[in-house]
Formats: sequence, C-alpha cells, structure tokens
Amino acid sequence: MTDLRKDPLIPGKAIITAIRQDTQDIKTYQVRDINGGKPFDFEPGQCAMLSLPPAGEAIFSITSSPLAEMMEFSIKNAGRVTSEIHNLKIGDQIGIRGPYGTPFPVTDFEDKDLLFIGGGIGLAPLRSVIKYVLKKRDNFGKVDIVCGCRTCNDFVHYQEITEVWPEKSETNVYLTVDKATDGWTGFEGYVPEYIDKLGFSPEGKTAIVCGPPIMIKFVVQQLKESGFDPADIYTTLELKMKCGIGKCGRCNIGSKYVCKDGPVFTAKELSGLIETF
Amino acid sequence: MLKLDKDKLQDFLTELAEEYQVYLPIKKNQQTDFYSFEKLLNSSKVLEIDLDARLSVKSPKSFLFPRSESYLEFKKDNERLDFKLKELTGKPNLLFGIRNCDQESFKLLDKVFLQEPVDRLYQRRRESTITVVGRCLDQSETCFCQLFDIEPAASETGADLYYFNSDHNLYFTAASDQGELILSEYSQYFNNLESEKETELRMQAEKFNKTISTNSNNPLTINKPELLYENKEKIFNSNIWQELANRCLECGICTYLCPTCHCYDIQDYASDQTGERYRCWDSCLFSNFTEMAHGDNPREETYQRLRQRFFHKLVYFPEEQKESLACVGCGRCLGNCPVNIDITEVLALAGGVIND
Amino acid sequence: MPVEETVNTQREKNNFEPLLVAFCCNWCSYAGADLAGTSRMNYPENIKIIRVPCSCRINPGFVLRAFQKGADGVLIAGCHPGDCHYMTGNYHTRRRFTVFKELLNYMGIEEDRFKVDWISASEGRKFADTATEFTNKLIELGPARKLRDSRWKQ
Amino acid sequence: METITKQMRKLARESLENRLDLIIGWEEGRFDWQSKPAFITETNEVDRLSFNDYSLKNLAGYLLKDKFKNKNIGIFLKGCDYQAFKQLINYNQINPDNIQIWGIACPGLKEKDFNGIISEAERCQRCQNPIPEELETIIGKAEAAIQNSPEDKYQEVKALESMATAKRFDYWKEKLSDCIRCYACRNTCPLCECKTCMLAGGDSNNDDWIDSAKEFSQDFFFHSIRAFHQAGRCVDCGECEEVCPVDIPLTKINNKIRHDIEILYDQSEITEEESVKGPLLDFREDDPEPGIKGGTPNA
Repeated sequence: MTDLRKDPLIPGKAIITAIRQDTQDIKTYQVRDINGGKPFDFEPGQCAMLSLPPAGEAIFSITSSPLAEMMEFSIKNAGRVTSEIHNLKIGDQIGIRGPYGTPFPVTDFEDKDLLFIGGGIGLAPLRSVIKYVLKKRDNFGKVDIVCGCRTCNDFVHYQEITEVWPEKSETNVYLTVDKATDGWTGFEGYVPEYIDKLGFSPEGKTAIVCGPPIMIKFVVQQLKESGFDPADIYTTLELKMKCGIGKCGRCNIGSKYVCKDGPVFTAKELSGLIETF
Repeated sequence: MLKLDKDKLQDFLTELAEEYQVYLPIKKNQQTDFYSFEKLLNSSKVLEIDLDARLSVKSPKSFLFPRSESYLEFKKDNERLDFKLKELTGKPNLLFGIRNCDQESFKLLDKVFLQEPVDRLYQRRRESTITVVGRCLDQSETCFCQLFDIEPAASETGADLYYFNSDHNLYFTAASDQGELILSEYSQYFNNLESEKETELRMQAEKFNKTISTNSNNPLTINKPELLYENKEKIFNSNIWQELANRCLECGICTYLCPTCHCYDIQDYASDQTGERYRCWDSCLFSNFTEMAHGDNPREETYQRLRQRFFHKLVYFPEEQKESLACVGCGRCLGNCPVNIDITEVLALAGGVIND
Repeated sequence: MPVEETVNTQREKNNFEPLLVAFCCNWCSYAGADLAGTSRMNYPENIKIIRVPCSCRINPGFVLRAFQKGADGVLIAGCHPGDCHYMTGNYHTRRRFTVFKELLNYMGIEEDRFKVDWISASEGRKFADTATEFTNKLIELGPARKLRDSRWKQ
Repeated sequence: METITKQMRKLARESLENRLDLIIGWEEGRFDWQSKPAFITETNEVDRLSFNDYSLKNLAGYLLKDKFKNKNIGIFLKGCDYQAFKQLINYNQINPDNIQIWGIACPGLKEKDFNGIISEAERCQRCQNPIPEELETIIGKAEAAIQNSPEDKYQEVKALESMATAKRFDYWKEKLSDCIRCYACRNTCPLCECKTCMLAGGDSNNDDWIDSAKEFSQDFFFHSIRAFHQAGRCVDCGECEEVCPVDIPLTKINNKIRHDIEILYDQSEITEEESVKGPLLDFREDDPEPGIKGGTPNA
C-alpha cells in the first residue's frame, strides 16, 4: 500500500522561534522543528516550501548556514502567503517541506576567490553560502561581497554585514544604495555601476549574483565583458514555483525546472536555454 | 484468447462492480465518455454502453490524476496547526474499454509522477487501477497514434486485459497476472473459441497496424513531430507562434482533454479555522499560470504560452525523458479546439520555417 | 393545525435550526431591526444580520457564497423604492435581484430560499414578522444542501 | 457559399490595397467540417479567405485584443456576430472609427457532432436576425437567409421552465457535473471583455470568488454568475455552447435571463440611441417587484 506520509507534498510541522524586523517590509524568521532542532538537512543555496494554510504555500531560500542548528528565512511582504507570514508571532506553528533546488557547488568554490553580488532581497539566497564560507574560511580564497539596496535602511541585518563579515580574514564588504538618504556617505549608484567602478579582475575568481532580473542581466553582461568565464558566474532564476519537485510544470524553462535544477544556474547554463526571461 | 458474448456483458460488469469501481464508455446525449457502471444502472434517462465509439471525449487520465484531489486536512487554532492526511477510500478502479493510445499515455504520466521523488497521490491510484483496452481496428480522421509508434490494435504491453470488439462478441486476452486472475475468477462468462477465429483476429490486427503505419496521406508523415526537436532554436524564434496565437482563445480545452498533460496547481480551501489542501489541474495557456506574487509574468503574451505547450511536449519533455515525445496522437486537442489549432498545421508552418 | 404547531413539531422532530443570512441596508432595514430590538419584539435568533451601506451593494456572489458556506436562506432587506438614502440604490437592487431570483429558481433553487424585501426604519414589526415567517418556512424546507460546499464544516 | 467567398476576397483585396492593415475573416480548416478564423495582412494571402457551412465562429470578440486595438481592420460579421458587435459599441468597449464591417446574409450553418452526424447548427434554429440590415455592404443573397418564427427564440427555455424546481435542479446538476472548467465558454464570448475575471478559478495568488476544485457548488457559482454578468448584454450568438467540449447547454442559461429581461423590462432589441442604458444599468419607478416572473409583489 502506498504510504501517503512519505509523499513529497506533505509538509512537516515547524515553530517560529525568533522574528527580526529588518526593514519596513522584510522580516527574518527563525524556524525550528517541534523538538527545537533543524527541520531537515540542506546545503547552501537550497530552498524550503513554507506552508501556511489557508493562505497556501510559497518557496523561500534558506538564509541561515547549513551548519547552524535552526533555519532562517528573510521574507518580503509581497503576496498572499508572505503577508500572512508577516502576521505570525513567535511560537506560531507553520508547515515546512524540502529541501528543494540544486545547491551552490561549494566544493568547486574551494581555494577560489569569491565575489558575491546581491541586490535588495536578492542577498537572502546568498546569505546561506556566505555564512558557510565565512565559517570554513580557510578552505576559500579572497572574499568580496557587494550589496546594493534602494536606501540605506533597506539592508537586511545591516549589523552583520558591516560588523561581522568584514572582520573575517581577507573579506571585503562594499555597500551601495540607489539613492543616498539619512546621511549615507558610502557609494551611491546602481550595483552594475559600482561593479564597474570596483573593477574586479576575473583571474581565479568565481562570481555569484542574485537580485532582481534586471540587475542580474546587466551585472552578468558586465562580468563577461571584464573577462569572467560564463561557467564561473553563478546566478539564480526567479519563476513561480508550486510543487517544488519538478512535476507541476509551472517553473519549466527549456528542459529544466527551476525548483529542481535551479534556482542556481551558471551563466553558461542560462545561455544554453532557448527561452530567456 | 477467450470469448465473451455481448449479451452477458451486463452481468459480467455487475459482478465485477462488486469488487471494483467500474468505469466504461457510456453514451450520454450523443457524447461518449467514461462514467461509472452504477450511474448506468440507476440513471432515469436511457444511457447505453458504447464500446464502438472511437474515443471518449475526455481522456481517462482523470482516474489517475483527477481534476481536483484533496490530500491534506488542516486545523488551525491560534498558534497550533495540525495536519491530517486524506487517505484514498473505496474500491479500486477498473477502466473498461479505454484505447491503446490512452494506455500508452499512462506510461508517459508514469515517467513524470513515478520518477523520484515519487508522487504517492498518483502512485496509489496507478497501482490499484485495472485497465482493459479495447483494440482499434480502424482510425478516425483526427487520430495519428502511429506517428508515436503506438499500435492501435494493441501490442499487449501495459494493460491487464485486451479485447477485440467484433460482431457479437468480445475476444479477451490477458496481459498481466491481474488479467489472468479476472479471466479465471469470472470464467463462467467466458468460453474458449476456435483457433481459426483467433488467428483471423490477430491477422486482422497485424494488417491494420501495418496499413496505418505506412499510409502517407497523414500530413504528419511529411512534417514529423520530431521536427521541433531537431530545429528548436530556429522554430522557437520564428513568428509562426504569433500567427497561431492571433486566434487562440487561451482556454484550457487542449490541455485538459490531453491524456499526457500533467500540469497542476495546489490550492487551499478554508472553512473558518479548518480546511483542506488539494491539487487541481492547471493549464500553461491560462494567463495567470506563471504570474508571480509581485505581478510580473514572464509569459505575458499568448504566443509565448502557445509555444510553451508545443515545446514542452515535443522538445523539453523528450530532452528530459530521453526521446519520448509527450504525445500519443489521440487527436482530442485538434478535434475539440474551438479555433482548430492543429499539430499538423504547427508542424507544416515549422517545416516552412526550416526550408526557406 | 395552525402554522405555529406544525413548525414546532418539526423543530423538535429533527431539531433543525436553519441559518438565515440577512443583508440589511444600514439606513432602513438595519434601523428597522434595531427598532424591533428596542421595542422588545422577539424574533428567532437564527437570523444573522450583515450590515451593508445600501441594498445595491450586494453582489449576487454574496448570495451564492452564503449558500456555499452553510446558509439555508438568504434575505436582502432594503429601503422601500423611493426612500433610498442614495436615491436610486434600491431601484438597481430590485432589477438585479428580480433577474437573479428568477435565474436561481430556473437552475433549481427553491423560490422560498431567497427573498428580497423592503423594510423601512420604522417597520420594526415587519422586520420581526419577516424573520419569523422566513425561519418557519426554512424549517419546513429543511437544510439547503444543494449549493453547500461539501468541504464546508461548521 | 461560393458567391460569399468570392465577394469576401474581392472586398478584402480592394481594401487591403488602399487603407486597411488587417482583414479578419474565416478560412478552410484541415477537415471539411472546420472553418477557422483568418487574419490577413497581405493582398497575396486574400485567397485564403473562405465562408463555408461551418463558419460559425463569432469574430467580433477579436476586436477586444490589445494588439488589434489601433489597427485599421476590415471584419466580416454574420447577423448574430453583428448583434454582439453592436453591444460592444453600446458598452463602448471598441472604437468603431477604424473598423470597416461587411455584413453576411447568413443562410444558416451546420455543425458536426461527436458521432459525425451533421445537423443544422442549434443557434441557427432560433436565429431571428440572419442579415445585419444596418450595414451598407451585405454579401450573399438576402432571400437565402434563414427565417425562424419569433416563438422559436425561447422554446428550450420555456420547456425547462415548465419542469418542477427539483427536477430542474437534477437537470442542471447532471449537466454541470461534466464541466472541466476549461473556461472556453468565457474566453470565446465576444462580450466577456474583463481583463481579469472575478471567476478566474482560484489562482492561489489572489482571493478569488471561486476555486478550481471539482465541487458542484463552485461550478454552479461559475456558470450562474458568468451568465448573470451577461444579463442585458448577451445576444445569443451561441458561441459558448458551441465551444463547450462536454456539450453543456449554456445558451439555455443565458437565454433564460434574456427572456426574463424582455418580459420584465420590455427592452427586447439592442437599440443604438445614446440615452438607452443596458437593462440592469437602468430602472423605472414602477418596475415589477422581485418574485417569480415579477408577479407576486411583496406583502
């Protein structure tokens, strides 16, 4: 007899153990399973489907490091499920299932210089792999992190970005805002402009880009022009996802399914797909 | 091979219906579709079994992948959230009188749903369903199963029982132990037949399979379905899709009648604090299929969605599943499309793009 | 046997308490209901009142949604034609729900399950009577299962 | 039929040569029982145009598509199609200035059912206006057009009305149980012009009135409200019933509302003057009270 409990669509139960209001419309939620541990094992860059009946389900990148004992999600209030999540309090139970998606190939990253480029909420999917890299700092080369947001109070967990990350050896953090407000003295301009100004040399360097599609398009183009090999540029593709297991057809692009073969793709893989968004 | 006299069919099905939930082609106001045997018995209107209709209106995929199926009940009171699974109840299904193209379409659905991670909702129905294929000995003008090397007179692989429907009898052969079991358990309805009759029927089947696979008046023998797969960039970027999309109504007829379309949506129904989550059919032609929460829709235009339907079936699915095209040539889409969008027209236009 | 007897016997027989959803326009019928309350007129508590700014605010979807979620009868109460606070609101209600009531009955819903009535702010008595009569009628008719969503649980 | 096809091609060639960018008509399908909408932009393609026994599709709906909005279009409309076109003008959904219409005196068309039996199309059996008289160019011979007596219009509706309510419910429960919610009836209706439909079928992104579950109450909601939204607009062009893959008698719902509106508000034909609004957008002080057939005024 088929055991429905093992069906991939059935969510497990988890509890919200901490909530942090990062920006006006982004909160970060800490989620643990019933007995306080990590709901399931995952690798950096993978996602989980959070289930909040009767609003429904939605898929989110796990922003905490896979080595941590809990899971963190930075969630922007954008649609029906996310607005319902933003009403949650500490101690509320939710459904969770996963892990979904192909993780960042951290083993290939070893001994390489890494350039992380995150735009707005796009930093969330990168956080998990950044924390993993900074935890196992010696396995990796130089680390440069470029984050861009609309204004200076849109950075998620600004304190960690500016105080924790730069302390790590050979780790530089560069911040930019679209519009300088409230006494912002750092760089003012879009991320592609800032990358151009910083002028990173491509030798032995792997770039990981995540953010709004328009930003990814220009940044990837720029990186290619400055000599980065498309196979060394990792980026993510954002499509509507429903089942998370590559069957419901919604996130099908070319012969790939974003929820199963992605959301992490190399620029080389993306250019191989006939349909591009 | 065993013979069942058609007069005894009703009693045979009645006894079968004690053990199985029997569905069979029933003619209801000039249309033949799969309905339950009980419905036939206790329906006031005169409904009749119709084993001669070439094809049912809807494909029998709805017995393995129903239009909507709830699988989870939830109960939410302030911070507590409880889930309860909805197990499948009732007798296993027995699909009596499907065609070989439908049977072959189950194999394509298996490639999607039974591939890791296995979809138990589909598996529990697939493993318990008995299929009985009625062999075709002629083709209607909208059929083209031979293009996907499917033998309408049935090559006896996959279903539990196969039968020839000729003159006043049904001639059964079993193709699985379940099939053997049924033939032996209900042997009182069957009697064996002279071997000449059996060879005559088999010869007829052979001849029919051969004639349709060689006849070239089917337009798809000129522009083959593999055309898209072999010239995907050129055809993808051609403007045949805008031309076809001019008249497309973006409705769900082609995807919902198609035996191999398997896209679905997951929705919640809430009755105050409790409710249930269910899976239901969805169509890549609907405007909100790829619409994201913040309103952006990568496939905004009709032609992008129409192209996605043909490319997923004839290019992406084969790339992913090693050369099996997601089509069985039943012709339900081109027969029912309100504006006659037809795979032969698409491939003819595609052929035109490649030649010039 | 007067109407009262038959209704009570039926009520005990299968202790069926109908759910009557009433959309009352804020300016007249809701005030009428208030008046019925303040002047101590009793009417069955099966009636659940939803206040709407005007009877023409109600969309036929509300009526069907009410039946889907367990209502046994739906009442739309508005001002008498001509007294509408918004001048022409209830004229539109009248046309809209005359056509919709016909459509519902045509598609198989008993005529007595859905009623449109005009109750002014001073007609507390009429509100109480309408509520009582409608509830008794629903007890006779029994639960409305035709349009109820099978997934709906109380 | 050949004369109509020849005239169509002549008109199309002339107008494409001087001022029109697009001609919307019909062309042969793959099988002889098919006739599909054609969109002609080049004069050398004009010979694709053809009118045959199965050219039922109402082309007026295509005028709503954004990509045709600012083009100079020539369109062929039968009597029933033209009624829908007039409604689109009355509800100012399309701007008639850049649209050239050629009417067709419709001889009554055919349809082929599931078992291949060819019969007169249902809508033609009750058609009251086969010729769009108001148009100055009419193709085809007027006397060949079909004639039906006015009572044919609502025969089926009256038959259903005479049944008992409970039996009618069983009738509709049986019919609507075949619905697969493919939305072809809504998408093909020339007068269903909302950009996002409230009956979108429970896309889980936004709160919709109904969801896509196989649930009779949801399908009932969809079909009753879809018809009700066409109250006072539907012209019985028969498209919704024509495209339904499972043959649900949808025009019987729309025609019930048309029939009631004619009796209750005696606004039968679609009029053109500016002042007259749609029946449900208008009112009179002495309108009948809600009750069956507007009869029993409320006590």
